[in-house]
Amino acid sequence: MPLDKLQQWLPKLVLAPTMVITLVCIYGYMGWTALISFTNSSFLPSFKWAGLKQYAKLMDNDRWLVSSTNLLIFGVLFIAICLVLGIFLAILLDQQIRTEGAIRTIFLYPMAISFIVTGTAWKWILNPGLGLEKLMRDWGWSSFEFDWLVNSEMSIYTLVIAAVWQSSGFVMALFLAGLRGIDPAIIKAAQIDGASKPTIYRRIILPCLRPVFFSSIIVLSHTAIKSFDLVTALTAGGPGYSSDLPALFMYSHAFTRGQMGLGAASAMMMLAGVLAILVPYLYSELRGKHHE
Amino acid sequence: MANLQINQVRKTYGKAELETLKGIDISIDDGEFLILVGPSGCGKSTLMNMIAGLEEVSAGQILIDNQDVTHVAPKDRDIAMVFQSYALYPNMTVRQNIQFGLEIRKMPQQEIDAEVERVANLLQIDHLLDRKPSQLSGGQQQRVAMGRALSRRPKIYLFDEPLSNLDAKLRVEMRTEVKKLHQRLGTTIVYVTHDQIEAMTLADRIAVMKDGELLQLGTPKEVYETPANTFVAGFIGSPAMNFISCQVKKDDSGLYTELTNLDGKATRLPAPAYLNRYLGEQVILGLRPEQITHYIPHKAEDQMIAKGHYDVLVTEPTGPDVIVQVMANKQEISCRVDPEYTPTVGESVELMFDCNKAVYFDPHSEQRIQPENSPSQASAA
Amino acid sequence: MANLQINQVRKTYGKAELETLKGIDISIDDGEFLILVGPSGCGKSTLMNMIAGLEEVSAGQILIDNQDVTHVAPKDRDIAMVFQSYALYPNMTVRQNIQFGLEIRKMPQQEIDAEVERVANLLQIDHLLDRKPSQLSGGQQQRVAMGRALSRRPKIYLFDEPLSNLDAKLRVEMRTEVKKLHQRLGTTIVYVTHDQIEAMTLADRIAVMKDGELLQLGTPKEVYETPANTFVAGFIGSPAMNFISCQVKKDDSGLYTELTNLDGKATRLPAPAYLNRYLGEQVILGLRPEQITHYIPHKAEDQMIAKGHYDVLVTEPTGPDVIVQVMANKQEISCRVDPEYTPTVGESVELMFDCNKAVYFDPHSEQRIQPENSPSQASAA
Amino acid sequence: MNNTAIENSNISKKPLQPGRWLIYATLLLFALIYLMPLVVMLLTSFKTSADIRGGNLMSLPTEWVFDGWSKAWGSACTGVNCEGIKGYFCNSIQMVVPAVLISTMIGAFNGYVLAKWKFRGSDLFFSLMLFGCFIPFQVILLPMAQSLGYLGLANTTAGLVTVHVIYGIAFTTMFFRNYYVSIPDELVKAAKLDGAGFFTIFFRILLPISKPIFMVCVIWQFTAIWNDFLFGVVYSAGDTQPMTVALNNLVNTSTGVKEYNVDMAAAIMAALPTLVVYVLAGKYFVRGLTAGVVKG
Amino acid sequence: ENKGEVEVLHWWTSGGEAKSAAVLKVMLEQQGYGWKDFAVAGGGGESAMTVLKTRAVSGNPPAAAQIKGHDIQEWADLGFLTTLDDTASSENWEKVLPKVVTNVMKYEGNYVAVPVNVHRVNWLWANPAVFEKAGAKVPTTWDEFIAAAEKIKAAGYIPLAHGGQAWQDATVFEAVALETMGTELYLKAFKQHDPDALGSPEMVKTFEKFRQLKQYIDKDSPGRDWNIATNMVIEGKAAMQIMGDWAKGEFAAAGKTPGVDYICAPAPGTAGMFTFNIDSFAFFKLNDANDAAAQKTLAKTILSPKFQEVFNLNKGSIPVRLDQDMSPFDQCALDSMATFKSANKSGDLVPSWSHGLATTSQIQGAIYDVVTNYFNDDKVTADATVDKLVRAVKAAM
Ligand SMILES: Nc1ncnc2c1ncn2[C@@H]1O[C@H](COP(=O)(O)OP(=O)(O)OP(=O)(O)O)[C@@H](O)[C@H]1O
Ligand SMILES: Nc1ncnc2c1ncn2[C@@H]1O[C@H](COP(=O)(O)OP(=O)(O)OP(=O)(O)O)[C@@H](O)[C@H]1O
Ligand SMILES: [Mg+2]
Ligand SMILES: [Mg+2]
Repeated sequence: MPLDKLQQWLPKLVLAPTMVITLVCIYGYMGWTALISFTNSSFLPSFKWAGLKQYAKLMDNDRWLVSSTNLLIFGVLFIAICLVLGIFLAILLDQQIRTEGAIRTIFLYPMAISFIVTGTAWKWILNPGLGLEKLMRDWGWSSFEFDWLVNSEMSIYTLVIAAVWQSSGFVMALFLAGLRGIDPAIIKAAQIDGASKPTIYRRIILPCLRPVFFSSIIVLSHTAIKSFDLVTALTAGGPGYSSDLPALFMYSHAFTRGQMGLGAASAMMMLAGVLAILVPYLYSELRGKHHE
Repeated sequence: MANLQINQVRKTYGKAELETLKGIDISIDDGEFLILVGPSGCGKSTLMNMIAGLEEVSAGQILIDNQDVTHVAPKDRDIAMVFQSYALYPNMTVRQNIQFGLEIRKMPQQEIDAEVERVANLLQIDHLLDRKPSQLSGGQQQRVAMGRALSRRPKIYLFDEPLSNLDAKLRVEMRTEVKKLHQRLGTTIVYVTHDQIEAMTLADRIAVMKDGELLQLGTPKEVYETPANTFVAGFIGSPAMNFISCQVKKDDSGLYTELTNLDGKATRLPAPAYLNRYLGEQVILGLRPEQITHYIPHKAEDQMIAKGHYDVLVTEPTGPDVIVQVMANKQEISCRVDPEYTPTVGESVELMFDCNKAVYFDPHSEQRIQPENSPSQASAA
Repeated sequence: MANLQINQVRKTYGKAELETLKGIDISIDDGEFLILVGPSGCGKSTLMNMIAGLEEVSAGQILIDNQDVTHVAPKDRDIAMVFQSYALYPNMTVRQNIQFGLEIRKMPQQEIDAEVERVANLLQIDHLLDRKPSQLSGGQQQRVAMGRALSRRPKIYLFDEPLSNLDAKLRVEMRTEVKKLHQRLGTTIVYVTHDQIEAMTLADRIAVMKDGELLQLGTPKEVYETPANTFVAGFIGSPAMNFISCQVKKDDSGLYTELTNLDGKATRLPAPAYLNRYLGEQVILGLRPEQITHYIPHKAEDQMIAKGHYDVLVTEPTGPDVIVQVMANKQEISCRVDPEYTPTVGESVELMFDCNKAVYFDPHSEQRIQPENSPSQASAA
Repeated sequence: MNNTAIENSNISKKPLQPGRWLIYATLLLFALIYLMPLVVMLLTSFKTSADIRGGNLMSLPTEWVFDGWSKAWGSACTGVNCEGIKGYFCNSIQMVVPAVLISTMIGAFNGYVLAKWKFRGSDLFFSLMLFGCFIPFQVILLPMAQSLGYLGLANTTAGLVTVHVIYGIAFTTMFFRNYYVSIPDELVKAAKLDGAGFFTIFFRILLPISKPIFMVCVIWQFTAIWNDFLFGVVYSAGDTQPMTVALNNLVNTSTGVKEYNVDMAAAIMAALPTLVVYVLAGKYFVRGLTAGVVKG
Repeated sequence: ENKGEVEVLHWWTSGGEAKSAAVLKVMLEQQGYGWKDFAVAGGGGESAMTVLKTRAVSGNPPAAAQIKGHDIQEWADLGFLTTLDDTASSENWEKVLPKVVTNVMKYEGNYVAVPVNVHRVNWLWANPAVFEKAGAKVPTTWDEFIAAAEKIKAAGYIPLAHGGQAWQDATVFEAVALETMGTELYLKAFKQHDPDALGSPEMVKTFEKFRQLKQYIDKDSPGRDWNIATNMVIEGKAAMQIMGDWAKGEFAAAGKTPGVDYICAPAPGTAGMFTFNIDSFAFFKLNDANDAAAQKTLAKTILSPKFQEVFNLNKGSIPVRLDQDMSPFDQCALDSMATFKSANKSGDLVPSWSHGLATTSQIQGAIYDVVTNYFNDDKVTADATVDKLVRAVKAAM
């Protein structure tokens, strides 16, 4: 019966638009970018074939090297710290805190404010002459040193700080949710088995939160790779380009410096990186789930 | 090895309006096997959790080895428990699940391994040791939950419906294992079950609960043969006891009650002397199906036994026996007959009523009518 | 009202490596009540889902009323099903849950209301109609799930362990309701259960499955009295059938097997003639506990009955009966005796072996040894 | 909200243990750290320009003035017209509301299909989609602009909404899919037997129980879209620019004079809607996450 | 009304700039044309350029866009721009505008853009009070600058206020370069990109001097916005800042008067030289005739003396028209204008590469990277950097 056929096709039909969109607007455009990266498009896209020239340029452009190593440092630290902090706060908040609602909101609000401006605030706070350092010294701790923002060695870490500030709240929420989702009976059982609270968290609860780790890591790495507002607002890549990140590199070359080909090439490299690191993880996780 | 006292324990859950447990009083001797039965939602699991220290006690106290542990942390009570909802650690393999408690208690590894092996064999899950709980069927999970408890040697075992998800065969085997375990270790055990046979065969004493109250606490025999009231009588035993309301009459050969079949012919059921005070009044006669059987010659002369013909409404062969439904005093009554005598529906069969174990209830209080100056059975207030 | 044919149906789940169903062949007559039993994980629910059209059929076909529905959408098969995991719509009240199916099928509202009332009364949930599933106990939820199915008049009912979560009492009541329902509507029913009694009392025919294969399909009597093999024999009936391996011997009065108790005294168990071909060989004798009883005078003269003294190892009073474990041929054997004869452990009791219904199995194939030229019982390949 | 056993175990019951105090102290400390930037912004917004030039940003204003706020709201320049940012609120609303709703709805449908109507390759597609989240948006600016041009949606609110929807569904789909996966299949099966079709099942059975995850999606999308600058500036028309663009114009002057008090006031105002959403819906947020995202 | 409308993309979004733009809008509307404002601030027009590109690609560019220096050529080269020759001739721009300026505005001899103003980049802003306290005098040459800086430093003030952002580094570097290399070499290096010039010893010298400055800058400078730096001068924390004449806006906003509270002098050793930075509007091809008309009117209006006056008064820059009446302008502006004219004759009028007047954005960016990296990394030597510069510029060409 035709109506049946329809029922059979409905799911695919419903998913079809998204599929098309995904294919065109994500993979299509990726392809487009890939194409551009093989041309010597400068000011605007053009299709004069240039082979691997752009990639070659990219490879001996030491700003690119700096920014890609930065992304590595930034990404790893950012994700790690966010997870640790998020879990830590979540666990604390899970102890039947009276003012939970308020505190939770405080940890979450950074997500709500765009970096266009919090960037400025952070710039001040981290700036030795204006922010923390000055404050501490005004309060009499004269030996207090905190000049990462203006120190080419350390500037990248200030990005980590600000980024963690913005995202850890969300991770906290995720894990809080995870903790709430765990079957109380399991914990009871562990108590009966004589496990102490820390042991229960270490041996039972956290391992149970694997899916949460998965979601968090997806969201976080997604944030890390796309960090753009953050950099522009906080350090604009400086001092020098010591805190440059690929997203910024790509943007400024593709748009403000009229080196679209180079920009595209850098974008492709970024994607390649993501592919190399994330896909195996994605795969293993999604596979893993099917068994359960 | 420990005794356990539960004194006037009450529980009201945080948001709930009415009490879940309304003052439970049970004292369990060292090495005793107590079984909790009662309809779903009557508070069995709650009570178990409180014994284990997993739920706050709203009122009353709990003593283990005569020490008040009402406010002692679970891990310091040295209790092992099997949860109704298995509560296996999803992140650990079966093996890790079982040995977790032992590791915590710093047992040397080789002993742990030995122990795990032992328990795994006992429960027939040795081939599953390296699976995750999510890869197990309900029955298998339940056995792992058992294993987790059995691998320890606590003062008290708490089992909350530990066999409910096993198929009949496995169930019987596990039941025997538990029984052996108890005989070997002699550990005090509190055990919740919905299963009649389990209750009857395992328990030293059975506690029948209803709506958070303890209705009767006694040996299986007591509970089965001298139930405190109609609820207990009806709840224990399957098919359930027949309740026949009838009048107590008297003639020269003594007290009796009457069953009348559809064509009005009455069967005279001899009644015990202590029903005297109910002479002429209505009582509820409680007869279990197996006390109403096909004609068995060699019993015939017993003078507490009556005979009568009744028309068969329904027959239910259960395998070993056939449950026959007949009509008496306008009520359906089920009787248990031997398959080889299986009657056909509509046919009139001669039934034998064994009144030796008949019990009588007061129609108003629904309490069992007790022989005067007979030591009243241990039954809750 | 419909008949159902399942032809060589196979199932392999997407990622699973081995087959879950290995070619099932069942044909169910119009109005028949078929019960599926089998150990957990043997594929019962899977089969049910495939009948309902909820799982792809990997191979084979399913016919309803002789029409191939293998690829027909569930809703067009006109089937109602009760799920093992209730699957109540959490966002709807009990009432809405029950009437959902009817609304979808555009039944006029007042009919719907009437129907809901009827079902609610039937299942004793009329006081819960306006609650959400989350506010119900397991047992209540299960009854609602039943209600959802019963509110419709489908061609076929599928029940997947519909009573497993009820306490014994309620369970018996529900069982009778289901039976009545079936007698009244005469709808074809396929029913999964773990419960012996349910299986025996409800079924027109029982299908015993194991590891995705159909071991035997037959009436409860057949399955109980002439099981196809040791697995079926052991799986059906509780306590399980006793399997005693012994040798077939012969003397002038015919074939016999022997049971020897601990002090070496042998009991001679008369064996049927068709065992001739096993003369001198080992067979597995299958005797059900209720076929080994206390001494019953009026049966004594039956020449298929043997007597012997055995020492009691364990006694398990189950209420109506006492299960006694004795040692014979170095095996534990359970017997069922009347409580009033309850022996004490260690005592030697005289037991009566009723060999009328004894069955014998080939020790190698584990198949039951069938009387020559006796019409072989409908048992799966 | 189901509270873990740890909580109602005796251990943590007594509120006045030193341990408890430690917990509260730590939480408080972190709360303060997290609040710092907001405090700085607030303080600054109440200072006079002179006060700010004075320099110590952590210090309290010498005199509390609201010029910053009034100006940011009413009279600050964001281009040739100096009417503050108030006008841009409704621009943003007009864009956010449809974008959020549409992307959430689509996400719900996709999640429903991916979780309950799996077909060959649906899982693969899901993974592909997830990976899609990782392309840096700067990459797609131009091709997307071109496509919008073809569609005649270039620099219209509709176009902007479209873009936000397109790049939002990856996450909304993930949320809903994970949520629906955690709902037993029997539910759908039962509905099928009751004769319900694809949509009936969705609207009558699943949607009604999707409230928590719905919340998560809305919050997530709302935050993302409300705060988005890149798409906003590139795909909006001059007169329908969203909040963030106005804010940027206000803050990021290149060679003009900076008025930090105005900037900060504007920034806080711009963030208010999202802040409100968080304060109001924070509870549901965690609940929703519990229900959905977390059960991967 | 049926008369056309122009959509104008610009990044004048704050304070004085915005007001000036508003004036233009009003003037246009007085002539009955509509003004559709499309302001995108950020990073000296970076965001605006991004937007412009996407809009061009999507096929509806604005009527006019604030495009600077060399980008005008790029856009014209891609054929996006329309010609304004008729307006030019009717308004005879050839006469009123200096050649240097018109060159930037023309593509293959046709006007495609209109200049709005001229910024002088090589300014030195000084706070006399601080100089007094330190007993130093405002420097005119490099050596004087060093001497003064030492005094000021000794007196406990920050000699040079600076914001450590790439473009500010470049701005200062540019000033030093002009001083060290002189006009000719400057043009060779930064306009023709002659490798010899780029690699010349003077360039090395420039870098060395450039680094010398660092000791007169406080360590907190990196990332600082230029106007914070300016405020340091205003507040008397710092003595000097090298920055374009838009800095005047900050002083004005703080209510300071030129000559009294602050001094505007040419950057050390660049007296008489003039690095110009011209804001300009490029005009895109439109198909609607009415709008095209509006476009022309806009072009005309921008160069009208009235607008030139209002706008530049606000902006701190000077008018492009040589025939402009300068009476309303302040001293700094007058000086600026004077130098502009004289330099125009003497040929010391050089485009500011750091603001994109001299070269393509690629090369500009490349040089930015080299300069800012050198300035923030004390380990690299001047020579090494010069080599790097040569290579970088070559790679970017
Ligand atoms: N955490 C809780 N909060 C509120 N009420 C609860 C809670 N847990 C159980 N209850 C209520 O307490 C009563 C007893 O629950 P309990 O689980 O002890 O019953 P039970 O005897 O174990 O039933 P079953 O045999 O089905 O397990 C029930 O009515 C239940 O609704
Ligand atoms: N969706 C699935 N994917 C893979 N394997 C499955 C799936 N569902 C069931 N199985 C496997 O198929 C087998 C049969 O499952 P099924 O649920 O039919 O057993 P069952 O007989 O219903 O068991 P029970 O009596 O416990 O309900 C089991 O081994 C199970 O692991
Ligand atoms: Mg319970
Ligand atoms: Mg099943």
